[in-house]
Amino acid sequence: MKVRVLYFAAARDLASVESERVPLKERASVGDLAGEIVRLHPSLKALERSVRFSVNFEVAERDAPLRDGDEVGVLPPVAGG
Amino acid sequence: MKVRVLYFAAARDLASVESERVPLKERASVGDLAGEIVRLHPSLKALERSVRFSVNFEVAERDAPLRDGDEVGVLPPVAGG
Amino acid sequence: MKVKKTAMITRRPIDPSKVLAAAADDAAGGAVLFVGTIRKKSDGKRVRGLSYEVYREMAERKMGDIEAEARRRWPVIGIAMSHRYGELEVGEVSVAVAVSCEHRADAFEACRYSIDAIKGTLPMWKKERFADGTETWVKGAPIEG
Amino acid sequence: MKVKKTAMITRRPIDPSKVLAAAADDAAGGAVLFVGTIRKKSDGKRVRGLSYEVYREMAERKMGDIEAEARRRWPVIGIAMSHRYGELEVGEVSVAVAVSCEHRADAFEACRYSIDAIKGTLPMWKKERFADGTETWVKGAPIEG
Repeated sequence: MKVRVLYFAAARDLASVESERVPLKERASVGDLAGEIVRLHPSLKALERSVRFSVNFEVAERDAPLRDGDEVGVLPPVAGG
Repeated sequence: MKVRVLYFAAARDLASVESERVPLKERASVGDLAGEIVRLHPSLKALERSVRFSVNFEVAERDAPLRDGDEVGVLPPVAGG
Repeated sequence: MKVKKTAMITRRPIDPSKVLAAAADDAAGGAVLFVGTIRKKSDGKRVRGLSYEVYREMAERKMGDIEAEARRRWPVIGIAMSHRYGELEVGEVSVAVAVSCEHRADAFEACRYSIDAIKGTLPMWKKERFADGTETWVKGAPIEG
Repeated sequence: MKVKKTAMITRRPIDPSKVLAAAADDAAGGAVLFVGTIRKKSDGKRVRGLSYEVYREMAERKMGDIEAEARRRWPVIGIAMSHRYGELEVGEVSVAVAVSCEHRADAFEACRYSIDAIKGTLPMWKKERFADGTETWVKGAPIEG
């Protein structure tokens, strides 16, 4: 299966990509994707502990399952307002 | 001595006067004035317990002393905003 | 520097955005504005409008006291308030208070304090005029000293 | 009835008085507006401006969630919020939230809740551009789930 990954702010700067499709094994979790994107873009390691993920526009924990076609946001600490 | 008394809102309606000079004996207090205005305008008795007084633009208790020329406001319960 | 009149008792319509602008400052990260308007109903009766009466000189001094106390309690950068008197219709603004601070928690608290103090300590009275032609002084609370 | 768009992520300048108007209602006695502006200093360094980035589709949904939660917790009559993104200069408005309620205590609390939720749960990031030419992503907190 594949998920669509969007990188924001510092994560985008480090990955040098805005969005990409990432292939994953069946029944992969958010945590599995987290490992995979650091493998694809080693510089993301700097954000590994502070980043959170959204799955289809909702914040998801690392053990949340992913499905083919999901949209995953890679979200550094936020500072709106 | 004399003080200037200003009546507001329901107090003005009941006294049928906006302002007047009220003669008082020397060393009269706010409480003495309260008695005097009810004597002058008996209908003010209806507000006797809810009204408060200002002396020279500051809220004053009944035992506060008055001096010649003071400006006294007769203030029904307030409801601004 | 532009001089802004920051505390006003006025017979003219209040523009809340001007009150906000009077409190705004480049050094502030957040501003909180409270706007009070004439509601169309009171105790279930349809309101046509309100007449506000004020002891003007005392009210202006009280506004000065409120500003001073807000600045004493919170790190206020800008503060502005306007209260209208005279005849107001439903939907019109009767009072507006704006406070700006570096941090928003302070701005919320100082604005809340200020409008509470305006309601409790300003010598103002209002008479409701109902659609059925009757009118009555709004029952308030004894003015706070 | 005029249809008002009450939750917006926008690249255009925000007019706080329009946000306030979008939340206003004849049935409400009080409205509270929060306005966030770009400060001229951050940690003592002179700021020239900010670049805001947003995950727009998620942010719009989060705004909907915030409105729903505010309405669930307080008797909100009207609520409106706008957050800007793109390039902003010092003194410009980055965010505005307005809430109207019958009673002012509710309006203060619901507005405070909403701006806190905007800051904590909207996927937005800002990069400060300093007068000395440097720029840096503002250190934030992990987005709340």
